[in-house]
Amino acid sequence: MIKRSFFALSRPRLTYDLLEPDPLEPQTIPVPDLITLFLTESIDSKRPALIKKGDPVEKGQKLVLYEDSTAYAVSPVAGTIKMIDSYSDDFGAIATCIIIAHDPVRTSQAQSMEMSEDISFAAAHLLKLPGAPPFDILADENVNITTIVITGADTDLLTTTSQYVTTSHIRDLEQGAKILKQITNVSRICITLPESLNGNAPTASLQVLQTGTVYPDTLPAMIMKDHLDQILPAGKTPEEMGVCFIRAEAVVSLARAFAAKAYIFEKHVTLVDKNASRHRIKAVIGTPLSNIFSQLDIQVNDQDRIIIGGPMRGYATFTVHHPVTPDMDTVVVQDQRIIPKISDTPCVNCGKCVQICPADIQVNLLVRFLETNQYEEATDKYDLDACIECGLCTYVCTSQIALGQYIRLGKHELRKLRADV
Amino acid sequence: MREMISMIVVLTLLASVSGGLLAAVKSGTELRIEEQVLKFQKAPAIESLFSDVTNDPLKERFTLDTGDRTLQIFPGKMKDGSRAVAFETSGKGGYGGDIGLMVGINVDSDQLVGARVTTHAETPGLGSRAKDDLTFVSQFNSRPLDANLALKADNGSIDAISGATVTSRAVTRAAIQAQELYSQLKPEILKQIQ
Amino acid sequence: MAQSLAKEFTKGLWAEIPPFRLVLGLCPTLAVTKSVENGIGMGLATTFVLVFSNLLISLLRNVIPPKVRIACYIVIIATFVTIVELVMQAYTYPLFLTLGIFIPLIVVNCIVLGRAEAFASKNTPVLAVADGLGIGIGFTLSLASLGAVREIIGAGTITIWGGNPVFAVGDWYHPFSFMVEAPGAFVALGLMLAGMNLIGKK
Amino acid sequence: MELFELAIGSIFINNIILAQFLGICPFIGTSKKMETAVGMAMAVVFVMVMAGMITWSVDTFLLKALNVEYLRTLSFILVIASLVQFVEMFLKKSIPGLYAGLGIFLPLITTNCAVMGTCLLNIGNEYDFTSALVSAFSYALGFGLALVLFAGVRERVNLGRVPGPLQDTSIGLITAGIIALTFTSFRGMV
Amino acid sequence: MNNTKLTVSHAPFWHDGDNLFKKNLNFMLALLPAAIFGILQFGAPALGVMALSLSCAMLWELVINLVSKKPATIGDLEAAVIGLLFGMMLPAITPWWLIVVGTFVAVFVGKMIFGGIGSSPFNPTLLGMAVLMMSWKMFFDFDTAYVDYEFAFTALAPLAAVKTQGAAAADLFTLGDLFMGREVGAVGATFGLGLIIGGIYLILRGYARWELSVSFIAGILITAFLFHAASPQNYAGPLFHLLSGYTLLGAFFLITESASSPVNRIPMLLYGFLGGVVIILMRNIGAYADGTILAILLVNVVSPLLDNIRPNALGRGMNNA
Ligand SMILES: Cc1cc2nc3c(=O)[nH]c(=O)nc-3n(C[C@@H](O)[C@@H](O)[C@H](O)COP(=O)(O)O)c2cc1C
Ligand SMILES: Cc1cc2nc3c(=O)[nH]c(=O)nc-3n(C[C@H](O)[C@H](O)[C@H](O)COP(=O)(O)O)c2cc1C
Ligand SMILES: Cc1cc2nc3c(=O)[nH]c(=O)nc-3n(C[C@H](O)[C@H](O)[C@H](O)COP(=O)(O)O)c2cc1C
Ligand SMILES: Cc1cc2nc3c(=O)[nH]c(=O)nc-3n(C[C@H](O)[C@H](O)[C@H](O)CO)c2cc1C
Ligand code: SF4
Ligand code: SF4
Ligand code: SF4
Ligand code: SF4
Ligand code: FES
Repeated sequence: MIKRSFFALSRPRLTYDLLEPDPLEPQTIPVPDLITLFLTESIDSKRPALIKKGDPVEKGQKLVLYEDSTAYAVSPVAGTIKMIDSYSDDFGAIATCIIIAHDPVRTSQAQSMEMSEDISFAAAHLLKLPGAPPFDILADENVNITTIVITGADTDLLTTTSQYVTTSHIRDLEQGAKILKQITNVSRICITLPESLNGNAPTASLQVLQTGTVYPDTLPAMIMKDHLDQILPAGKTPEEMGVCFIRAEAVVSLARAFAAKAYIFEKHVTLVDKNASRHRIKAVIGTPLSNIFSQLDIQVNDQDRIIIGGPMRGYATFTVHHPVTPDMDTVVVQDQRIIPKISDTPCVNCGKCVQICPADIQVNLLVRFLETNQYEEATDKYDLDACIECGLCTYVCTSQIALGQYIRLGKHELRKLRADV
Repeated sequence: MREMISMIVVLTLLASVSGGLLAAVKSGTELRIEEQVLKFQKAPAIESLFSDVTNDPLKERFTLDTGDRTLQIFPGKMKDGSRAVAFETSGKGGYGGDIGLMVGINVDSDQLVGARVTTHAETPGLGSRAKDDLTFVSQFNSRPLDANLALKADNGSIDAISGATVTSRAVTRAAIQAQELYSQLKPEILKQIQ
Repeated sequence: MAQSLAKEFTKGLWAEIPPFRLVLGLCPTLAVTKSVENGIGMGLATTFVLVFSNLLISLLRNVIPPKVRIACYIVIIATFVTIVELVMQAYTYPLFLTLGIFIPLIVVNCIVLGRAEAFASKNTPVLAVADGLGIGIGFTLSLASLGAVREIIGAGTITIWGGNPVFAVGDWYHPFSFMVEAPGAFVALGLMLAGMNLIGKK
Repeated sequence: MELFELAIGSIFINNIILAQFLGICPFIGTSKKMETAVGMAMAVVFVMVMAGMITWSVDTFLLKALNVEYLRTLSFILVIASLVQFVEMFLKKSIPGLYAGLGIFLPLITTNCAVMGTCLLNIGNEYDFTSALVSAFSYALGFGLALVLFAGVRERVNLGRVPGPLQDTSIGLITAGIIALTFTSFRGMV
Repeated sequence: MNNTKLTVSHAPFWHDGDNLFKKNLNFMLALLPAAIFGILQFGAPALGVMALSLSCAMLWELVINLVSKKPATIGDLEAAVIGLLFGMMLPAITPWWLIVVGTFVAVFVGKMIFGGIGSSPFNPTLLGMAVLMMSWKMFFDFDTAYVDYEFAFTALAPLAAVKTQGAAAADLFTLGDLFMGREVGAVGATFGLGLIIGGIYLILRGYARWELSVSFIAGILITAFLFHAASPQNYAGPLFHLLSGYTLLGAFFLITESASSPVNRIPMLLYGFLGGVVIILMRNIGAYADGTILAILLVNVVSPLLDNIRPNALGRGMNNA
C-alpha cells in the first residue's frame, strides 16, 4: 500500500509503474485440466440449449447457448463440457459459466479459420481474442467511430501488461493496426505510450500519444481531454463521441489470428504478489488463478484478497478459481493484514477527494446524496455521471468511505431509473 | 349584481360595526391607558429623579415640538425653590437595541439633576445593571450642562459598566442627546414653566 | 352532540396542539415564552380572539358572501385583536409591554385565520367555540410549558402571574440564561418537538 | 449616513427574523429547498416594500389625520391582504413568468408577521417616509438573507444522519436557533 | 481443491492510510505546545480544566451513544479534540459544573443531534463556547479569573483592556509578550509561538488547509490595519489583534475545522477572509472584546453557500448542448 507522505501539504501524485528497461520474459503456465469460460447471457431453462453437460468440444469451437444468442465463448482446448451453471456478477446481473475438462490426449490442433477482412466477421468470431477487442461496438451501425486509440499505456497502477505487449511485439502491433484500419475503415488510429517508452514506439503508421506518468493520465477521458482536444461530456462513453479505445494486446492478437488463420488463446497478465513483486505470465484464457498461484508458489490464505484489475479500478473476486479472461490485464494478491478498512463513518468534509478528483467533482457532497439514495439529484447537481471511476477519491478518503462503490452503485441505479422512465 | 350588492353591504356593515365597537372600547379605555403608560414607563424614573419635589411632575406635564417629534416634559419644583425639568431621550446602539433615558435638568443652575434608564432590552445582569444598579447613572448627578458625558474609552468622563461597554455607550449617547435638546429648547421651556 | 363537542375541544389539546403539531404561530411562541407568565398571557389573548372570532364567523357563515369571506374574517379578527390590545393596555400594562408587538400580530397568526377558514366557516357556533377554545387552550398550554422549560433552566424561577416567582431554584444555581435568550427559544422548541416525536412514536 | 446605518441595522443587527422573531413560520416552512427559499425571499422583498409605503401613507394621511389610530391593526391587515391579492392578479396577467416563480408564495405572505411587523415597527419608530421605505426594504433584505443562509445550511443538515425524532422541523428549529446565535455577532455595531 | 475464503470487500484496495483517528491525534499533538505552556503558566488548575474537559466530552459522547443505542464513536477521537479545545479556551479557574455542562452542549447540541461526526454544519466546540458565554459570561472574565495569581507581567486580558480603556491600552503589552504568552487569557490560547508552531505542523502534514488559515489571518491583518491607519488613537494595530485573545487558536484550530468549512479553494479563501473581517469589526465597532468564537460560527453559516462557487465537473452540461 502506498502511504500518505509525512508532509502532505499538496495533493498526492500517484505515478504509473513503468516497464522495466529490461522487461521480464513471461512465464508460460501449462494448459490446466479444467478451463472456465464466461458467457454474458443467462440460462433460460425453458429453451432448448445448444450445448449441455457432457458435450465434446473442439479447440477453437464457438460456444453459444441458444440459436439466436449473440453472446459466445471460444473454447481454448479440446475436451468435454463438465458443467454449465449460472453465476451473478458484482451488481447481481446473471451470467453463465462453462467448465470444460481438458482432454490432452485428443490431438489439439486448432480448427483452422477462414479469415475475412470484414468487421461483422470480427464481431461474430473474434470478440474473445486476448485483449477483448470491442469489435461489437465497431460493427454497430449506430456508432460512428472516427478515431481508434490503442492503449499501449496501462490504465491502472502496478500493471505493465500493455506496455510489455506493445514494446515486445511491435511488428504484430503494426500489422494488427493495418488490419484494423482495413476492416473498420477508420483512418485515424493512434496509440498511447508513456513518455519514457518512446524509444520502442512503433513509428510508421501510428500516431503516438505520449501520456504523462501521473495517474490517471492514461484513462480514456483524460486521453481525450489532453491529446484529442475533446472533452468527454458527462454521462457519455468515448464511443458515443466517436473514439474507440482498444487494448494493444487485442491488436497484437488480431494480427496473429490473421497470420495463423486460427484463434489465439494466450493472454498476458501482470500478477503482483503479496510481497509486491511483479510476475509476468502467459496463460490460456480460462485458466483458473489457483493454477497460476501454485505454479508460482504463491500461497493464498483465508481473508486474503485477490483483485482482478489494478488497485484503483479493479474488483475483488470471491474465489481463487476465478479464470483468466480476455480482458484481464492484472491480478493483485493482497495479504489480509494490509487490506485497508472501510468505515461507515460519514464524510467529514475534509476535502481531500475534491482536491484530487481529476473530473472536478464535489465528491464530498455527491456522497451525501448517494448515501440518501438521491441519484437524480446526485447527477443533476453533483455530477455523478461525470465520474471517470479513477478511484482516487476512495484512495484518499479520510473517513475511509467506499466512495467508488457508492459511485458505481449510484450509476447503476441511475441507469435502472432512467431505463424505467 | 345581487351578489355584488350583498358583498358591498356585508363588508360595509361589518366594517362600520367593527369601527363603532372599537371606537367605544377605545373611549372606554383611553384615560386608563394613558395613566398606565405614565405609571409604568415614566413615573418610576421621574419619581426616583425628583425624589424631593413639591409638585406633581406627572400632572403638570406639557409637550414641546422639537422639529421632528413632540417631547413630553415633566417640570419639578425642588425643595430649595429651584426649577427642574425631566424628559426622555433615547440612545442608539445598545446591546439589545435603543435605550430610553429620563434626564432631569435643573433649569436655574443649568446642571443635570441625574438620569434614569426607562426602557431597554439589555442582557439581564449585564447591561441591565444600567437600570437596576444606580452606580452607573449616578455619575450624571450634578454634572454641569457643558460636561463631556462620553465614556472614558471615548475620551469623555464617564466610567463604563464593567462588561457592558456597549450599554454604557448607548446611555451616554442618550445623555448627550438630552444636553443638545435642552439647549435647543431652553427658551421654550422657560416660557412654559413661568 | 356532546361527544363531538368534546372531540372538537380535546383535539386542540394533543392531536392538533399548536405549535407542536400545527407548526404555525411560531413567532409569538418563540418571542414571548421567556417565562410561564408571558406564555399564559399570550395564550389567553390568542384564545380570546380565537373563541370570539370563531363564534362570530360561525354565526355569520351563511351571510358572508364567499368571494369576500377572507376580507370579512380579517375584519372580524382584527376587531377582536384591537379590543384585546386596548384592554390589555388598560389593565395589564406591564404584560402588554413585554408582549409588545406580538399582541397586534395575533391578527396575522396563521392559527386564527386557519381555524376561521377551516372550521368556523363550516360549523355551528357551539362547535366553533369548542374548537376555538380547545385550540386556544392547547396553544396556551404549549406556550406555558415552553415558558416553564425556558424559565426554570434559563432563570431558575417559575412565574405564573403578576411578576413574582412562585418558585425559585436557589441561590447556588447560576441560571443557564441561554434558554431565555432568542436562540435558546428555537433550540428549546426544537428539542421539545423531538421529545414529542419520540413519545408519539412509541 | 443615517439611512445607511438604518439599512445595515435592519439587515444584520435587528434582523427581522433572527433578532425580532418575526416571520418565523415562512422561515421554517420555505427553507427546505434553496429554490423555494429564493422565491419566498423575492416575494417578501416585493410585498414588504409596497406594504411599507402604503401603510405608512395610510397611517400618516388617514389614521393620524382622523385621530383613529386604534384602527391601525385593522386597516394595516386589510391593506396588506388586498395588496397581496392585487399583486397576485397583476402578476398573473402582466408578468406571468414572475408569477410562476412567486405565485405560490404570495398567499403565504398575507399571514406573515414580518410584513405586518415591519409596517408596525415603522410607525412605532416614528419614521418619515424615506426612512420607512429604507427600513422596509432593508428588513426585507434581512429576511431574504437569513432565509437563504438558513436554506443553505438546512439542505446540508438534511443530508446528514439526523436521528429520527429530531428530523425535519425539530432540527430545523435548532439550526435556526444557532443561526440566531451567530447573528448576535452584529450586536452593537451601529 | 482448496476453498480459500477470500475477502471480497470492495474498493479501496489501496488507501493512503489516513484516517480520523490519526487526523485527530495529530490535531491534539499540534495543540500540545500551547496546552503545556498553559499548565506551566497557570499551574495545576489549568491541567485540571483541560483534563476534565477532554474526559467529559468523551464521556458525554459515550453516554449519548449508549442511550441512543448506536455503536460507540469515541474511538475516532473527535470528542477528545472537542473537549481539549474547549478546555483550552477556558480560564484556569473555571467551576467544574461549567465544564460538565459546556462539553455536553458542545457534544450533544453541537454534534450528536445533527448525526454525529461530519454532520454538523457548525463547529461543535465553538457552539458550546458561545452558548456558555451567553449564559455565564462572568466566568469568562479573564481579569477577575486570575485575581489570586501573581504574574510577572501586566495581568490584564489584552482585548478587554483595549475595549474598555481604548486603544492606548494596547501599549501595555509588547508584541513579544503576546507572542510568548506573557498575558492572561484562556489556558491554551495565550502562547502565540506554540500555536503557530502547532498550526504550521498541521498545515504541513495536510491536516489543516493553509487556504483557511492564511486568508483568515489576512482578513484580520488587513481589516485591523485599515482601522488602525484611519484612527490609531481609537483602534489597536493589526499585530496586536493577531496575537491576542483566541485569534491564533482560531486561525489554526477553529476556522480549519473541516465539517463546517468549504472544500474548494476560492470559497475557502473567501470564508477565512470574511471570518477575519467580522472579528475585527466585532472588536472595533461591535459589542465584543474578542469575537473569534461568534465570527467563526457566523461564517460556518455562510459556508454551504460559498461552496456553490466551484469548478465545473469534467464534461458537465455538454450532453445537452
Ligand atoms: C445534576 C446535579 C446538579 C446539582 N447541581 C447542584 C448545584 O448546582 N449546586 C449545588 O450546590 N448542588 C448541586 N447539586 C447537589 C450537590 O451535589 C451539591 O451542590 C451540594 O449541595 C454540595 O455543594 P455546596 O457545598 O456548594 O452546597 C447537584 C446535584 C446534581 C445531581
Ligand atoms: C450574552 C452577552 C450579553 C451581553 N450583553 C451586553 C449588554 O447588555 N450590554 C453591553 O454593553 N454589552 C453586552 N455584551 C457585550 C460584552 O459583554 C461587552 O460589552 C463587551 O465585550 C466589552 O466588554 P467589557 O466592557 O467587559 O470590556 C454582552 C455580551 C454577551 C456575550
Ligand atoms: C449540572 C450542574 C450545574 C450546576 N450549576 C451550578 C451553578 O449554576 N452554580 C453553582 O454555584 N453551582 C452549580 N453546580 C454545583 C456547584 O458546582 C457546587 O455546589 C459547587 O461545589 C459549589 O459552588 P460555590 O462554591 O460557588 O457555591 C452545578 C452542578 C451541576 C452538576
Ligand atoms: C455568544 C457569545 C459569544 C462570545 N464570543 C466571544 C468571543 O469569541 N471571544 C471573547 O473574548 N468573548 C466572547 N464573548 C464574551 C464577551 O463578548 C466579552 O467580549 C468578553 O468576555 C469580555 O472580555 C462572547 C459572548 C457570548 C455571549
Ligand atoms: S504490496 Fe501492498 S503494501 Fe506493498 S506497496 Fe503494494 S499495496 Fe502497498
Ligand atoms: S473505488 Fe470502485 S470504481 Fe474506483 S477503483 Fe475502486 S472499485 Fe473501481
Ligand atoms: S472516482 Fe472519484 S476522484 Fe475519480 S473521477 Fe470519480 S469522483 Fe473523481
Ligand atoms: S475525502 Fe472522504 S471524508 Fe474527506 S471530504 Fe471526501 S468523502 Fe468526505
Ligand atoms: S407566527 Fe409569525 S409568521 Fe407565523
